[in-house]
Amino acid sequence: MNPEPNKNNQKLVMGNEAVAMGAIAAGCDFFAGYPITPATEILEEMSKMLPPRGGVFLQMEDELSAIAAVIGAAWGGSISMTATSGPGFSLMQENLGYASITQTPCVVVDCQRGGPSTGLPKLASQGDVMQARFGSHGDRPTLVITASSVNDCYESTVFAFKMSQKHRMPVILLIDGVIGHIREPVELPPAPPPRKATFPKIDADSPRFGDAPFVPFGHGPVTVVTGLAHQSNGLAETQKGSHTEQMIRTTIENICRDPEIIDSWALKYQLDDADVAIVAYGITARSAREAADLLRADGIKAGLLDLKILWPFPNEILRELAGKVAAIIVPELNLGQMVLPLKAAVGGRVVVHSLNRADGTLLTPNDIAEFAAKQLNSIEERTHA
Amino acid sequence: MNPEPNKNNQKLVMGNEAVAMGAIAAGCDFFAGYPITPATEILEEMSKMLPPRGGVFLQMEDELSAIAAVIGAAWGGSISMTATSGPGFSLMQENLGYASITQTPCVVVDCQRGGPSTGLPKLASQGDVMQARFGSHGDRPTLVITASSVNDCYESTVFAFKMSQKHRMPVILLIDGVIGHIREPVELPPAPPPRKATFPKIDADSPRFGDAPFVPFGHGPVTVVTGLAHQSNGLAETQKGSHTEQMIRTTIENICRDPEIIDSWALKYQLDDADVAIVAYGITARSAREAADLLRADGIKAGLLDLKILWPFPNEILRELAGKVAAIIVPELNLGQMVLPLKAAVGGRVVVHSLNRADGTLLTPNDIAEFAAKQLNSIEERTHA
Amino acid sequence: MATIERDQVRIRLAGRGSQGIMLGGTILAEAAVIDGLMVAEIQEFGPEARLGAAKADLIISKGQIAFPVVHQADFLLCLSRPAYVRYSTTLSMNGLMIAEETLREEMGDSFRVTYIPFRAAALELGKELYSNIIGLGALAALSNAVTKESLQNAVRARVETETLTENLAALDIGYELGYKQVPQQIGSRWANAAR
Amino acid sequence: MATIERDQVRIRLAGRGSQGIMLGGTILAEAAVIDGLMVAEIQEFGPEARLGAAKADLIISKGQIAFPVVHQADFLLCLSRPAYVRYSTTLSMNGLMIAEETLREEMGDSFRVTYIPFRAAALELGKELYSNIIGLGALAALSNAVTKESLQNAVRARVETETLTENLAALDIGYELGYKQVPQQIGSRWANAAR
Amino acid sequence: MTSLTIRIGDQIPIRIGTETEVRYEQNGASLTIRRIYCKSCLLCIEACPMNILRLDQDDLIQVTEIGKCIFCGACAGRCPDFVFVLAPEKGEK
Amino acid sequence: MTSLTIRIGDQIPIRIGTETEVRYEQNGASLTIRRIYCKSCLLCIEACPMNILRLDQDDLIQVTEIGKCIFCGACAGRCPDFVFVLAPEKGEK
Amino acid sequence: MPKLGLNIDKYLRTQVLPTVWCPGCGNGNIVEGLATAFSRMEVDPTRVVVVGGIGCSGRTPFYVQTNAMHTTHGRALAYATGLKMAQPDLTVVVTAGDGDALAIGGNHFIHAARRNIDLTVLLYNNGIYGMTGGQRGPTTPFGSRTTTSLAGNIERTFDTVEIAMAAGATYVARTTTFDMQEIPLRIQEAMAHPGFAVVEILTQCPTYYGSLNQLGDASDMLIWQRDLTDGVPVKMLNREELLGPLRTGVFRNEKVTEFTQAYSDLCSQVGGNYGHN
Amino acid sequence: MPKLGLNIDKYLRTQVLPTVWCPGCGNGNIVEGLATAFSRMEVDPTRVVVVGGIGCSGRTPFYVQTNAMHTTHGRALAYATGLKMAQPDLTVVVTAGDGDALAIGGNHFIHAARRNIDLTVLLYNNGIYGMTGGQRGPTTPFGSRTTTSLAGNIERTFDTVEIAMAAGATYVARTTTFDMQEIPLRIQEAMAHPGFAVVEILTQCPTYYGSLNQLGDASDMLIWQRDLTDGVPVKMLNREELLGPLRTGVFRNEKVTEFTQAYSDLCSQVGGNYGHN
Repeated sequence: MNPEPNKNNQKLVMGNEAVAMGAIAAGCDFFAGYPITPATEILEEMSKMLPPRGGVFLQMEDELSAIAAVIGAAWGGSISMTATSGPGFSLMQENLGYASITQTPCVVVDCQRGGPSTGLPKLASQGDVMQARFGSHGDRPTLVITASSVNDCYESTVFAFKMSQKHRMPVILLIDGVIGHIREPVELPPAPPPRKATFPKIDADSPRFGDAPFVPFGHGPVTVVTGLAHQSNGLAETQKGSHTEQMIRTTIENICRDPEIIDSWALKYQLDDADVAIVAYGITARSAREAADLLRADGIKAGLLDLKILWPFPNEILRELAGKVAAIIVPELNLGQMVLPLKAAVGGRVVVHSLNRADGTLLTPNDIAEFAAKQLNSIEERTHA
Repeated sequence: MNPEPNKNNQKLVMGNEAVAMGAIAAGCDFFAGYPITPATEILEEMSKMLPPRGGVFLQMEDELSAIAAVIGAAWGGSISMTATSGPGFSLMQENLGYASITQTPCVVVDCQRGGPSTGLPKLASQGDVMQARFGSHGDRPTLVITASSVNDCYESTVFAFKMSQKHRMPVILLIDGVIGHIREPVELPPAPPPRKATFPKIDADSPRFGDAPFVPFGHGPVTVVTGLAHQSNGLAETQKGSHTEQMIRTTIENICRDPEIIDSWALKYQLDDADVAIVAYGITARSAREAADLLRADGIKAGLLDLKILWPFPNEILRELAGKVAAIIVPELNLGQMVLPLKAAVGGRVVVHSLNRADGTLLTPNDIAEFAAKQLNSIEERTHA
Repeated sequence: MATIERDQVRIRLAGRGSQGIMLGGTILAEAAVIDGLMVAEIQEFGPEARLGAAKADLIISKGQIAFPVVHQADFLLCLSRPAYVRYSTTLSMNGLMIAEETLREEMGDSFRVTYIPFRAAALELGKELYSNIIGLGALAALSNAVTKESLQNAVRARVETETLTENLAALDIGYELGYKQVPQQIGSRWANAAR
Repeated sequence: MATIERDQVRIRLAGRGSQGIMLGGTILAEAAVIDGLMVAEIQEFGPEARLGAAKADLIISKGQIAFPVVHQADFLLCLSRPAYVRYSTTLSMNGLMIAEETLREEMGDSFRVTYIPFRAAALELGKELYSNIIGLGALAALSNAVTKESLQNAVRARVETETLTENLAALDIGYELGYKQVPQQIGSRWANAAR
Repeated sequence: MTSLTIRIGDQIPIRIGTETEVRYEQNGASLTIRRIYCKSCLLCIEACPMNILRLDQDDLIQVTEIGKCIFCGACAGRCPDFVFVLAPEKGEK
Repeated sequence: MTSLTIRIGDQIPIRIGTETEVRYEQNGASLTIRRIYCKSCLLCIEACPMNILRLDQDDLIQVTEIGKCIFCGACAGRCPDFVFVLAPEKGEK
Repeated sequence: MPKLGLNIDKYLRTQVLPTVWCPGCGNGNIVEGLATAFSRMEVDPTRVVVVGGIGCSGRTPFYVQTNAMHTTHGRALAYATGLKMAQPDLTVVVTAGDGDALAIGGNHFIHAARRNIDLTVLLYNNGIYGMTGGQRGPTTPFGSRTTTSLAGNIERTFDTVEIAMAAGATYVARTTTFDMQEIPLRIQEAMAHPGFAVVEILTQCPTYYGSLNQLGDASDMLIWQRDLTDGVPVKMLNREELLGPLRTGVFRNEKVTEFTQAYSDLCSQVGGNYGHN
Repeated sequence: MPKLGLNIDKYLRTQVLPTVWCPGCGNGNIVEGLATAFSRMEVDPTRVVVVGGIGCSGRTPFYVQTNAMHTTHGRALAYATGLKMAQPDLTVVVTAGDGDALAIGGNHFIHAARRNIDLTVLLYNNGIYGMTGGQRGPTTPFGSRTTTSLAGNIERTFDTVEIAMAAGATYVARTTTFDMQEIPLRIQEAMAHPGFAVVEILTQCPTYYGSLNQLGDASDMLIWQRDLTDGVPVKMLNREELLGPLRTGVFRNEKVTEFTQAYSDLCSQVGGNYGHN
C-alpha cells in the first residue's frame, strides 16, 4: 500500500519505507539484499522503486553475497546499499571489513531484532550496537547512525549516504524492528529524478587510497583494489601494514572532527539545569524523553541526551555532561552495551546507572523514570548516611 | 614433523600444535574446520590425531559450516572444537550466537592475524579482542581465554574445554599468529586414551536449559533445541524472551563468580610496589614483562598485569589496581580495544595510556618501556607545572 | 511516579487476518493525519504474523508521541474470539473493549466491554470483510479519536473504487452502532480524551 | 632506556626453500633444548612463505625468553643471494653475517660478514641439500650458542636414517669451516654470549 | 480445551460452537475433530465427498450432518493441521 | 635491475651471473630472458628441444650455447613466469 | 491419507499445535507424511533428530515428537553433518525450504550431497519466502510475482533434482502435497537409503505465492500442482516458461559408499575405533 | 605458447613480477593465457575488471594490467555480480581456485550460473589448497594425500563441469595447463559468450599436490595432466577412483537470455532506463 498524500502534505510512512525513500533521495541506485525480519520491507520497497528509475535491485542468495554485491556495485560506480537484521548483519561482518579497508562508500542498514541467534525476530532490541562497532575482525573506522522516528529514518539515511561518500567508508544505519515498522505522518520531498553519480578525473599515477578521492572502475585509469593491507596505489603490502594503519587512523580522525558529524552527534533535551541525565538512543530515546518529563513532574530535574550517532562515540559531549549532572542513567534494550564507552568517557566523574532489558519488550517511560528515581534516592540515602 | 622427546623430557612444540594437543588432552573427539592462515596447523594436527583415536575430523566447505558442524556434533555428544582466524571468525559469529543461546559446550580458537578483511594474514595482531566479545548480534555470555606461550596454548585449551562444559557455553581461545607459530620447549603429559564423554541421566520432564545439565541427543529423552528464545524445556518463546534473558544473565553471573575463573583471570608481575602498571595480554604481555624489567632498571617501579582471561573483563582486579598505581599503560596490537573496558572499570581513578600498533609488527619491550617512561615524564611535568 | 495528561488515545484493533484489521489500522491512522493529529501506528509483522489474531496498534495524540507503542489500550476493538482471548488482558484499567456481539454469550457482560454485532451488520451489507470498517465507525463514535469526515476521506483514499460505496455505508452503520452505545459507555473517561 | 644483559642469542637462518632452512631451524632449536637452554623458534609461514628467501628465527637463552621474535639478529646465516639481499638489514649493530662464499665477489668484504663455502662443501659431500647442516655447524662454532654434541644428537633425532652419516659429516665439516673463522671473527662480542 | 463426545444415532446437540474437540463414535470406530487446530483453510470442505463440512461462526470446522459421514478419511488426508483423526473399529493400533 | 644485450655471433661474455635480464639478438629477432622472474622450476629446461638451458649457481635460468638456439619458443610457452620474451624479426607488434 | 489404524499422534508434539503455518499451507501435510513414515517404521523417537533451518519449513522439528534441532538460516545441513558424524547411529532428517536449502544454504546442500553422508533431506519447495512475507527465491518460477518481483521474476529457476544429482546425492525424488500418499513412501525410502537422500516436495503457499499469482485457494493450488507435474518428463534447467512441467518420482537410487562408513574405514585403517556410543 | 608477435607485456603488471606462486605452479600459464586473450581481443584495460578471491588463483588480478579487484574468500562472484550489474558494459573476468569457487564460494557459483549473468569465470583447479599449505579441497581426487588427508582423501570429488551445467551456466569448458594453446582460445570464447561462462583449467601444484602424491616435478605433472584428460569421456560425479579421467573441451555453449539484458528489459517494462554510464 503506497502512502497517499493528504491535505496536510503529511504522508503516513513506515520507518522501513522511510529508509528506502531516504536512500532514493540520496541517489541510491543499487540495492542488494536478502529477506529477513524485521528489515524485509526495505528490500521490498527498493524492489519497487529502483527498476522504474533504471537502478539495480538484486535479491541475492544470502547476506554474504548481498554485501559483496553492494561493494562490487560501489566499485562499478553505483551509490549502493543493503539492509538486514542481526543474523544477516553477523554474516556481513567479514565483507564490511573489506569495505572499510578498501575505503568503499556504501550504506548498510541493520534493523535490529532480539538476539542472539534467531532470538526474537519480531521483538524490540538494541542488541547490535557494540557489534556495529566491533563486529569485524581487526580495527576499522566506524560511523554508526541511529534513528528514533520515521522522519529520522529518512533523514538519517540521507545523512548516511552523504557521509559514506564524503569519508569513503561503509556507514551503518542502526534502527530496530519497532522504528522500522511504526507508521508516522511525515512530510517528505518528492523523489529526485534518477541521476548517475559523477566522479573526479584522475591520472594513472594519482593515488587511489588514503586521502585520494573515490573513483570507481571504468571511470578513470586502471585501478587495483585489494582486501590485503595496501599502499595508496592499491598494491598489497604483506610485510608491514603501515599504510593501511595510517589510512584507518586518518579516517577515524576525519570523522571525529567533521563538523557535520559533530553537529549531529546528539540532541539535548532539558539538560541545561538537569541534575540527572538520561543518555539514550533509538526507540529508547523516545521513552526516555517522556521519562524526563515524568521525573520533572515529580520534581526531579531530569534531561535527555539523545545520541544520534553512536560511533564514533561522543566522548567530549559525555565528559562535559559528566561535569554538570549528579547521575547518568543509561537505559538500553540490551544487557548493557553503550554504557561501556560511556563509562570509559566519563571516567568516574559521575555515577552511571545502567537499565537493561533484553526480552524483546520496550522500556516504557515509567520503567525509566521509576528506575531513575530509585537510583537517585539511593544516592541520597548514601549521602545522608 | 613430530616433536621428539629428548633427555630433558622437553618437546619442541609449536603453539598451534600445543592447542591441538591440549584439545586431545581435554577429551576433544570432534574437530571441524577450514584452512586459514595462521590457524591452519591446528586443523592439520587434528586431522592427524583424531582418526587413530576414533574421533572425527571434518574439513568443511567453509567456516560457516565448520562452526555449525561443531555445534551439531556437541549435540551429538562430542567434545568439539574448531579453529580459525579473523575472516573465518567473522563468518562464525552468527552461529556462535546459536551456540550461546542453546548453551552448547564447544571451543572456538581464533588465531588472530592483521585485519580488517584479508589484511595481513601472517603478521601479528590482537585485533579481534573486542570482536570476541561483541562480534555476534544480541547479547551473549562470553568467556575468552588467551595465551602468551606454547605452554599456555596447551593449558588454556584444556581450561577452555573444562569451562565450556562446566558452564555449557562456547568458549573462545584467542591467540595470534606469532604465538601460534612459535616453537618452544614444553613438557607435556602424554595424550590420554580415547574416551567417550558421559552425561547425566535425565527424565523427559527435566528441564533442558538454564541451570539444567547438558544432555545431548541420543543420550536421554527427546529434546528440543532452537536458536529462538526458548523456555527451559526448549520450546520457543516468540512473544517475550524472558527465559532466555534470564539464562544469559545467570550464565554471565556464574562465570563472573566461578573461583576457577577468578583464579585464572590475570597474573601479577612485580605489581606489589609498582607506581606504574602495564596491563597486557597475549604476545604483548611478553614484551611488557621485559619492558617492566627495563623500566625498573631505569629506576621506575613498573609491574605487569598479564590478563589471561579477557572476557568477562576483570573489573574488580582493575579497580583495585587503579587504587594502587599512578598510571596504567595498555599496549595492544590494535588501535585500542581492551583499553575501553579497562577505562570503564577504573572509572577515572588513575590515568590510562594506550599504546597501539596495528601494522603487523610486534611492540617490543623497548617500545613499551620508552612509551611508559615518556608518559610518566609528562605526568611529572604536569605535576611540576 | 507522576502521571502526565498526554491528550492521547491508545487503540488496538484485533481480529482474524481475513477481517481487514491491517487496512483498518491504516485507515484510522490516515484519518488522524487528516485531522491534523499526531499518530503512531504499528501492525503485527514478521514470523507468525499470519497465525491467530491479527492486530494493529495506534496512538493518536494532539502532541508529540514519545513512547509510540501500545502496551495497554484505551480502546480495544475485538472482531474475533481468538483476538478477545489473546488481547483482553491488554486493555488498560480505564479502557473500553468493543467486541463482536456473538462473543457476549461466552465472554459475559462487563462494564469494560461493549458488544456490537459487526458480523451480522457486515453480512447484511454483503460481505464479512466490511466488519473492519464497521468496527472503525463504532470505535470512532465511542472514542472520538478522529472525526467522521476524516475517516470517510481516509476510506476514500485507501479502499478500492469498486467497493467504496459499500465501505462508506459500512462506516455509517458502524458509527450509528457505536453512537448508540455512547450513553451507556461514555462517561468522563474518554469524552475528551483526544479532542 | 636501560639495556639488560639477557644472556641470549638471536639467530636467523635464511636461504632458498630448497636448502633445508626450516629443518635447520628445527635442529638448532632441538639442540638448544638438549643443552637445557630456553629457545623460541619461529619459521616463515602463510601466504608467500614459499617465494623468495626462506627463513627460520631462533632466540636461544639461558633464562626465560620474554620477547620471542627476532627483529635484529646477532647471527645471520645466509645461504643464498636473495636471502642476503633481503635480510642483511636485519643484522644487529654488533651482529655477524655468515654467508655463502660465492656471494663474496658481489657483496664485498666487511668486518660484519664472514664468507664460508657451504655450497662447494655440500657438493663435495654429494648434494647441495647438505648446505643447511654445514651452515649449522659453522654457526655453532662461531656463536657457541649450542654444543656440538647436542647438535649431533639433534641431527640424529631429526634427519632420516639413510642420510644420517652424510649429515653428521656435514656437521663436522661445517664446524671446522666455522671454527677456522673464529680467530678473525670472534672477539669479546659473542664469546660468552650464550654459554 | 473442552471436549464433547457424540455417539452417532443419539440425539445430536444443536450447538457445538464452543467445543474445541468433538468426537463422533459409531460401531466402535470414531472420528475426532480437533477444532482447536483448525485454521479455516477449507481444504477438508472441498475434499469431503458428502459435502457435510462447513465453518462455524468462529471459522472452525464442524460437521453439519454426521449421519451422512462415510468415514472415508478424505478430510483427514487433506487437512494439513491434524484436525481429523479416524480410528478403526478395533481401536487404535 | 641490470641488463645485458648480446648480439649473437659476437664474443659471448663468460659470466652473466649477476645480470637480471639478458637479451639475445639475431637478424632483428630477439630472445629476452628476464632472469629476475625465474623461480628455477625447470619447466623450460625440460621443454627446450636443443637442451641449452640450465640453472646458474643462484638457481636462475641461463642459456649455455645461444648459438644453438632455434628461437622455437618452447621455453616461453612452458614458462609460467614470463621469463622468456621472443620478438619477431619485424619487431614488436 | 486416512490415518486409520495408524497412531501418528505418538510422533506429533501435539501440545504445540496448531502449527505456525498459514491456513491452507501444505507444510502440515509434509509433517503428517513424516510422522506417518516414522510410525510405519516404528522409529525410536530418542534415536531420531529432525533438524530444521529457518523459514516456514524450518519449524517442522517442533511438531514431530522426536529430538528436534531448529538451527540457523541455511545451515541445517552443516549442523546435521556434525551431528551425524558425532553419533552415526542416530537417524537424522533435515527439513529445509527452497530458500533455506538452495539460496542461503545452497553450498551446504551440494557439499553434503558430494560427501554422500547418510542424511534424509525433505526439501519443502513452495517457490517463495513465506516466513518473511513472500519474496522471490531460487525456485520461484520464471515470470512469477512475488513481493520482490512484482513485475514478474526475471531470474532463472533451479531444478532441485538436477542440482542434487550433479552434486552427488544418491537418492533423489520429487513429489507434491497433491500426491499426498507418496510423501510417506518417499520419506521411508529416503530414510532407508544409506547415503544422502533428497525428497523435494512441492507444497502450496496460498498466502503469498498463490495470492500474488492468482492461483486461487489452497484447493485450487493442489490442482495446479497436479497439472504442473502431470507425467511430463523432467525439464532441464533452462526452462524460462512460467510454471513449466516438472516430473515427479524417484530419479536416482544408487548405493555408493556412505560417508560415515568411509570415515569408519579410515579410522580402522589408522588404528582408530569410530562410531561407538 | 611462443609470444612471437604478441606483446602481452602490455597486459601484465610487470612491476609486481615475479608472481607469488611457487616454482613450477601452472597459475602463471593461465595468467599468460588471459593476457594473450586480452591481447588478441585488444581489450581496453580500463574497461576490464579482473576479480579474484582468496587463494593462490585469487592473486591473478594483481598480475594483469587491467582493473583488478582482489576480494574475500569465496565471494568473488558475488562482488562481480554487483559490479557487472552496476556497469553492465564492463568486461568482468573472475579468477577463482577450486577451493574459492567450489568450497567456500560454491553457493555464489551456482547462483551466478543460475542467473546467467555475463561473467567469465576462470576456475583454476589444482585439487588442493595451495595458499594455506596443501589441505584437501572439494576437487581433491578420491584417495589423494593432502596435509589434512594424509591417509588418503575419503571425500568424493566435485565435477566442476557437471555442477556448472546443472546450475545453469551457458558456456562450460575444461582445459589444462598442459594444453596451453587452448587456454587463451577458451578464454576468448568465454569472454565473447554473452552469459555465464566457466572455463575450468586443471593446473599443477607441484609443491603440495605433486609432492604429497609423488607425482614428480612440474614437468612430470604436465604429463600426468595429459594422461588424466586424454580423450576419455567426462565421468559422472560418482567416480571414486584416484585420478579418474576427465574430458576436456567445450561442454556447453548456448545462448540464453543474459541477466543484465533481462534486467534491462524489466526496467524498460516499468519505465526505467538501465545501463547507461
